[in-house]
Amino acid sequence: MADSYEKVAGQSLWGDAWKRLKRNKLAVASMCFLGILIVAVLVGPSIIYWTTGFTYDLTPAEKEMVRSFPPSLQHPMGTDDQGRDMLARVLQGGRISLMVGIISTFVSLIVGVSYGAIAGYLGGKIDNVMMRIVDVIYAIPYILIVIVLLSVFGGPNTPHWIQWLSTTVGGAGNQGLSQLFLLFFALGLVSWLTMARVVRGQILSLKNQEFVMAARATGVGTFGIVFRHLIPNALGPVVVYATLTVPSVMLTEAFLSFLGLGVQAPYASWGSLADIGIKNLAIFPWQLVFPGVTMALTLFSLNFLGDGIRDALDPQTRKF
Amino acid sequence: MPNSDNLITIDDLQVHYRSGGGLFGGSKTVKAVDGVSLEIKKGETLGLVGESGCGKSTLGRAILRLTEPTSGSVTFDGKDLSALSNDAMREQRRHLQMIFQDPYASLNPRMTVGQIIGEPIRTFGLANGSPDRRVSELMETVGLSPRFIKRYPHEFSGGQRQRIGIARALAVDPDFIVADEPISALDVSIQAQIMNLMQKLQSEKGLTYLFISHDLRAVRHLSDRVAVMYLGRIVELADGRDIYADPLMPYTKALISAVPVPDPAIEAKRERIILKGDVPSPIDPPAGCHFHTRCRYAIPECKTVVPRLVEIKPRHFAACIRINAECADIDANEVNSRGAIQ
Amino acid sequence: MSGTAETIISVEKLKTYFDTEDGRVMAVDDVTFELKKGETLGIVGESGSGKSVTNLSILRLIPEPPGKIAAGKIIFDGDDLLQLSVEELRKVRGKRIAMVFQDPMTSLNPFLKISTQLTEVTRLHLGHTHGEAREHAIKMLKLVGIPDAEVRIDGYPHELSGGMRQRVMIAMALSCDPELLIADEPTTALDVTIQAQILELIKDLKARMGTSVILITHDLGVVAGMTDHVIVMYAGKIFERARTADLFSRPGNPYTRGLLRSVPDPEHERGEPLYQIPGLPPDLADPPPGCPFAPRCDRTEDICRTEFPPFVELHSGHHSLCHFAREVWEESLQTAGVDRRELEDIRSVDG
Amino acid sequence: MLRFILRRLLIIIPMALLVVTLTWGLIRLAPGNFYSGEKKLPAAVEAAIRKKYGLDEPWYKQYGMMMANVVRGDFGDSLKYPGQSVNEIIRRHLPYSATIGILAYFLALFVGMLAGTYAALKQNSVFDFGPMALAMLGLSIPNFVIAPVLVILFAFWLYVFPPARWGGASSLVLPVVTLAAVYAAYIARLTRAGMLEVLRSDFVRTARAKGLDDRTVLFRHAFRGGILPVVSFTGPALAALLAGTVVVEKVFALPGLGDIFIKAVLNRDEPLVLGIVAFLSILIMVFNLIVDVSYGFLDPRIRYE
Amino acid sequence: MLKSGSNRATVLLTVWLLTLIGSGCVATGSNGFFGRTQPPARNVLRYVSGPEPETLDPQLSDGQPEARIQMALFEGLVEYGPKDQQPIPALAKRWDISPNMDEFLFHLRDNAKWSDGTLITAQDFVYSLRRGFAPETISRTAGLGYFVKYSEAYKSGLAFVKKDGKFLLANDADAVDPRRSQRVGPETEFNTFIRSPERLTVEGDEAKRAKQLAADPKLAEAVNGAEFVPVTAEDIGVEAIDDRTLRITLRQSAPFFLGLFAHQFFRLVPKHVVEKYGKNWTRPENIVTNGPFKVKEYRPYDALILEKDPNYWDSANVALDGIEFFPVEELSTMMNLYKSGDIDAMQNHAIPTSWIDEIKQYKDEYLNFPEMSTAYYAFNVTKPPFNDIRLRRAFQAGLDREALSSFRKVTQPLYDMSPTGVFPEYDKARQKVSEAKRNEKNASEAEWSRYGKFDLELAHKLLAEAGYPVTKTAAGYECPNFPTEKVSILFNTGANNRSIAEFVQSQWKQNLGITIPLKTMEFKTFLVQFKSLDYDGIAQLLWSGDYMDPYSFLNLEYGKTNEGGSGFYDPKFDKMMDDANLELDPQKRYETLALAEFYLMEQVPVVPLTVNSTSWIKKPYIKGMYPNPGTLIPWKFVYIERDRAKWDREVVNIMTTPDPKVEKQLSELTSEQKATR
Repeated sequence: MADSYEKVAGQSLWGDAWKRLKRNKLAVASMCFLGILIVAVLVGPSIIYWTTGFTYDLTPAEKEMVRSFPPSLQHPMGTDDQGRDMLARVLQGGRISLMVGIISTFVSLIVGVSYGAIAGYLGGKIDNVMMRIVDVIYAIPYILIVIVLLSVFGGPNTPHWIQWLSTTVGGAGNQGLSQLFLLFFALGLVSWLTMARVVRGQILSLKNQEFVMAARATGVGTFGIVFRHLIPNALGPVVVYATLTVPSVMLTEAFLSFLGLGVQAPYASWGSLADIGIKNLAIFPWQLVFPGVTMALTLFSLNFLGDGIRDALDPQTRKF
Repeated sequence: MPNSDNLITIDDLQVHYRSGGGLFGGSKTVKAVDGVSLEIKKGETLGLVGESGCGKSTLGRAILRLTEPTSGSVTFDGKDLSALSNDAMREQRRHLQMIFQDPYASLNPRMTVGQIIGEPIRTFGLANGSPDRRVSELMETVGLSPRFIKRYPHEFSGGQRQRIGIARALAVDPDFIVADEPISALDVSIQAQIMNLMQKLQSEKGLTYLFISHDLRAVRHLSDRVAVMYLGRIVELADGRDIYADPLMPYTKALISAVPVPDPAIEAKRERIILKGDVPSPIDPPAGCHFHTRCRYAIPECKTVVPRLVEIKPRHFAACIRINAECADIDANEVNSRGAIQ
Repeated sequence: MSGTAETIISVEKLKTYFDTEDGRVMAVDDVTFELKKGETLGIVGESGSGKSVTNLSILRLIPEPPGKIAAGKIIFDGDDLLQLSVEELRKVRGKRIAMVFQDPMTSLNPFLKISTQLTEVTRLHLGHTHGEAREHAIKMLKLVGIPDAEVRIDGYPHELSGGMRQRVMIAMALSCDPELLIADEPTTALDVTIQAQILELIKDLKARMGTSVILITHDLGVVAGMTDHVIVMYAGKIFERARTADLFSRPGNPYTRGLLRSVPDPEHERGEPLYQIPGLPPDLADPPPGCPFAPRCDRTEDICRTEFPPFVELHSGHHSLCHFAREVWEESLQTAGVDRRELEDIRSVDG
Repeated sequence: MLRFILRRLLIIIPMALLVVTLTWGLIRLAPGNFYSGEKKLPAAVEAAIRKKYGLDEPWYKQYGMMMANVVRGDFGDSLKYPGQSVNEIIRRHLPYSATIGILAYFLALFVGMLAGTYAALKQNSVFDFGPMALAMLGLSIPNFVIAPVLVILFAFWLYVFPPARWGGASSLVLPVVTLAAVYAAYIARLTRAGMLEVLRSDFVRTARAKGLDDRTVLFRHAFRGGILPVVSFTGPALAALLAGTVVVEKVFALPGLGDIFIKAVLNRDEPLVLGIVAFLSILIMVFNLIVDVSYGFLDPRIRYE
Repeated sequence: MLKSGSNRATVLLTVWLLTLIGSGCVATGSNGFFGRTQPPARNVLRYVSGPEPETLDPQLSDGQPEARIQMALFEGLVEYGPKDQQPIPALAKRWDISPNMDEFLFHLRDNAKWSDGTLITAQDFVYSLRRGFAPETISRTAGLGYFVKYSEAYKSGLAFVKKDGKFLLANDADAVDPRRSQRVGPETEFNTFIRSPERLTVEGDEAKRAKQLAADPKLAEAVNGAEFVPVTAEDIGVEAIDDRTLRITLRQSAPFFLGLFAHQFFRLVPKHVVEKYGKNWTRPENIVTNGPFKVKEYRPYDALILEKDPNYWDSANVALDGIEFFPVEELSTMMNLYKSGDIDAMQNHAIPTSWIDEIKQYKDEYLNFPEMSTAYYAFNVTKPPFNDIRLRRAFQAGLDREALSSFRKVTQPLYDMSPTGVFPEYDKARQKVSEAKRNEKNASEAEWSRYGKFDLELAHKLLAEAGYPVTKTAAGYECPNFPTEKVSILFNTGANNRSIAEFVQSQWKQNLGITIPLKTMEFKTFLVQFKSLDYDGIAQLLWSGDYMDPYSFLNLEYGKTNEGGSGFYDPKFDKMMDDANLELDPQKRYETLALAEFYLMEQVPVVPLTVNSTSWIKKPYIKGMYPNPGTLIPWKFVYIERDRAKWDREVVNIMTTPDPKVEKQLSELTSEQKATR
């Protein structure tokens, strides 16, 4: 009987934000770029391999080809010192850089959101202690953490679960990859701190909102309040911050590469490519230009996308 | 004064909380509710008026234990709510509901109307059959088209949102509803709609209301009895008719006089009692009678003696040392008291 | 209070719109009114009716974009404010036309001392020296009834209560002895007892300084005691314009009548339902054809839904935007128990 | 207020000690030690080293000794650079980092606030999008890419600034600009957002209604509120800058603390690492405190809330 | 609309930046030199020495950057020759060596002074060496001097064993070795003691000794009831015969040992200052030096500024007024400083690999000469799979080292443990041994030229023998059986290691069909894994010789716990090495060593990769600076030539182009020593 009339589906705030986001040309351009990039990074290396036979780690057999050539038809981005195709390397590097960014952000999302939400919701002394812990971890140099993680877990005594993870997820029984996972893990481990702060701040302001009290008034338990009411409402800033964490983690990885602690050869990330490129800037500029520009454009897009999502989620900034 | 007619009995309820003190200050104690005793009878509407910051919302929340009272007790239907465990209290919430002031902040923006109204139904497992159907019924009850069941709060106007809030409160079939300033955020033309709705629901479902508002006219319109609150204490309590026609307390008088009347003829003639100064801060309220700083009848004792709420006239209580059952009119008392002091 | 008094400001066919995501919103549509020297004009309306935008438009304080004053004239002392250069307009703002806003907490700069905010107006417009300006400011604070003005002047706005802040706003507005004071919901954010204080203050100051006032409010009660003329706005349009007494006793528009009736009357017995205007105000980005009030009106006829209503003059100075203005007015007259002849008398007395 | 500052200062001490403890644990977890090198050490020498530095004691004794020293504020001598005390190293190299950092911060502040304010005033125009796109670029390019580009431009093409090393004022230009770029970008964005919010506020409308001209409105009324986000950014940013920025110091071969710190970590120079970490964490916390206090001065509301 | 405008702006900006970067690379220096080339206004050399020196104390430091700085500040008995790094007279104006090369008699200069004017005497040397060998002195390089008699015992806190009033001897056979009796210089009481047969030493510390004796019952029995006399500073083989004569006695003959006296460990430290200031003696305000330069200003991590020391005995011949050492680690930063003319020269290996093609063109500046330093890959012979010699051989044969060194550009392929091209006499001996072995094995010239080198067939054959057959596919080779997950190439994050590893990886992938994963470790972590043989398969090491002798390299695989990193131990090889050191005739000794090396290389504990080269540049106006095998520059020969016509040109020939100034200076220096010969 109640179905005799048609129910009008509402536009959720997310849907609304999506609508607004679609109107933001820069954000759309960024999304398009990122979309294309992701596709390129996923299928690009295979296409290159099928068409030309180049892979990211293929050093030409001929001695005289083992040097850096400028861009040409055969190698649109030139080759690196070992005569390897830069295009293939940039795409492969993209895989790793994006993976570093995304996986670390994922770690930071899981740890940061739950930590921040717990601290914020419990409040009082527990909150105080939890946040002081964050402060303390903040003060510990992350490069020390990275070194310890890479060395303690990266040696032949690598725990089984890391090896298992790298073989199942990474697709190869490869120590280079397992180190890569440690790197993701290490970066995620330090990038959750800000996320926890962001979430805690959100939860603190949300938990005094009337709708939370309303939920309590209607008998909703703590679990329901945290997961149905608080977290979904804190997700806006979390999503924004997550979008911005990806570029910042990528920059951190680039910095680690700069220190020589980044990904393992022959894998490359944009950071390690850029690092090599810089050293060769005066002589083989294409070694920096291509990975550098791709990376800059990606970060650019991610930043713009983050801005766009922020604007879209917070329509007030655009109200008159 | 236990009375079987009473649905709610509040006994010397106190809510104190520490004010954070901001960045540099030490924390201070705010006595938001400072020893309130009230009874609310089954089926009646008790109006609660007062200026902002007088503790009326805190009182409303403390009754439902949404704010934990510092001391005192609230008895609902013979059960002492303040003694219940959290789980037991949650069970009681299906009998005690609340309507909130801000129709924008009180609805979770990430949930659809159906989810918002359906949440308490699911929590208490009340639906026999589909919760959606019950939600649809509720929506119709409060005058919303059930077609909008899948819409989100931000797609509604303030009045409609307030209806959603009411529907949510009704979802558990409560006995008692605290309506915390339900109309103050609404436009004039919408206020009447909501008031009529609340009245209609009361008569249909036999609800008991605690109606909190700063709008004396609205309170008077909806309430059987009215309590006037000032800085955490009830200063006057009487039937709605009496309090408007024959206010005893100087504060109540000023309050009534301050409300502008939409009639130029009356406005032109009437003489207002303009109170001097502001409501003092609840962090450090004046000693004695809180109102003495603004009261033109204040005498030195008012600064020291805390007045008790006493029945001055039948069913008409007031808390002022300068009035009593013998002489309820403070204006008439003036000379007397002066003499008394000497 | 005389018809011969000169007009201080006249607004003619003012149109202001905002471009929003949902489309163009005509916030003020074809608004015309005038105000005579020394008089008080009340503008009443619900939120979104365009009353505030009208007044922001007078001093061209509409944020552009997204807002835009599309058409109209605002004649103030012979000049069209809409045509003045920014420099010239600045000399009018604060000096000759002053404004008091709704929320005294956000309208006063929280970062600046009260003295700074008060003295900067007089130093700018009256050329006061620092000392003069301060002295003047203290005088103004005393005038608006702030105790310990000499001490308070060096405080910050947040150290004051809401009522006191609003007094500071009023002192600031009146510092340069403006010819016109626009008070935009000056008491909405305040408690009733404080509202009474502030209204009393405005009344008192007006009497003393002879300033003309435009008082904007949503509370019919406030205008009843304060104003000479009232404009009722709805959906960006003027629905009714009349002398205050006329409007309250003999409303000529179904909307005004509805508003008046929906206010709870303390004399009423409890339990009787209030009169209620059904439905919601229209979406200004997508207004209904015909009369914007038609969907909620208790005497809607077909014409209301299709044709925009005329602005009918009911008698001198009393206009109403309604297809059935005259009928409504006659009904009101009957309810009020006033017959036609009596009305003619009123008119002749007004001259 | 004083009590507040005192309380905050007091909590800094246990927190710094906690940071030191954790860092100590991490160094101990990290493989290798300061004396290991490519060439094998004679066993006797290794034994002498272990004895000299107490490495042959049980770990809790070593920890206790370390803590006792740290509490006294004496971190001892660097292991890698014998004869140089940690305190001396920090004292000696802080000025380098601080000079560059402070200059960079002021440059960033100047450029960023100028661009941000201008963009906010001309919202949604080319003058808004232009500087903001540049700012975004600044945030998107790692500074180890900016640095060599600047070097090529100014050191080799124009031969106006030296490409590296600490020298006269001209040698500071490139590192300062490199360092400032990302901060300027950040500040520009913060300023813009803050100014936009303030410019929309009621009190700015009041100021305009008073007839004030745009400049007065901007500088007297809007500015203080608009830069609040920049102020809260200043704490961590300035602390980071004072502590030195590894990349810039490495690329420009500057004797700043940041680079020394990274080297100390790689060298497992425990006292130096602990000293710098303790110093930095205290610095960060003190700066946060200063920001909070100055926030109170900028925003009078906070003082009494 | 506006937004698309800003999009366009972004694109424009990016394009502009690209152009900037793109065109930046074309920039080259003026008139055929790299970057700005003008002699500095002051007569001061600006040199990048590498990382910040750990300390100025010559006995405590062990790195090359420190060595270079200490060569300017401190002098020892001898100094490295500018071109060949062979010892030339320094504080010792001449010396005599005992016939069996185990005793050195140095005649010191009369006019040698400390920078504070104090005269230098033979006692100073005695003090320095005793300090260096003292157990409490943490000198990492002290091990180099362990040839000095009883120095190791002293350092390790050992004790002599005195039984029945007589000291027990280490080896009874020694007592009758006739060669032991030939001393140089006068007979003294000390000399009689020090030349007497080597005494037995045991742990000095009681607890440790108990442990030692428990493990060695035979020894325990021998020392039972004996008295233990700790070895003291006075017992080591250093003796000041008089103020101007110093005698150093070794425990065995070491023909190369004279060159070691130029090592920083043997440079002189000022007793009077060290004793006064303790660990603070090297602070710029306290330090007293004896080299051609002294400290003027020291700003750690920024600059170490030296000025000419007027008290230096040969200050007349010191051409520069001062040297400024800049610590810089980033190679590109170094190159930038060089290019912009802010430095005049820099340490070796300073040119990033990828720059070399470009830098090579600057023929007046680029110095690429073989270095006493090698790169090799060690196999972990203690773990499968590389405990199988067939696999080690296969991997060696599967690596084209010619290709590697042409890829590395600055290196030469290496097939031996010790570098080629650095020790000319040894190279000859090696050649001779190789010929003999060819004859022994009846191999043709062609066959022999491939022996131990790139040989795909052999590699595949050996792999198949070891159980990992290689199959040929369309794409190349495949070796599906090989357990790649059990091995990796371990290397540290240092400069070129990564590109070498990548290259080798791709070689083995192409040639053997085996992809070995790479593994980078931060240096300290790497060391732990490497030294503890805790790595899988293969690890990379760079080795620089400490002294000009192949022994410095062969020693890597000598003994049970050696530094080679392979875990290799072969008594047969050790025996051959011992034999060589007993050989007194240099040529014969070299041949014996070469035989040992040939034997070693057949065991393939390592794959030698390349001989490194100096690969550095200096401005053409800097003269008297030569790319010797350790790039160890005796600074007093360096000068700035302001006459463009006399600038160094075509520096490939720098070693053979005589510089009259340097030649004269050298011949004056060495004349006295030569005269005594």
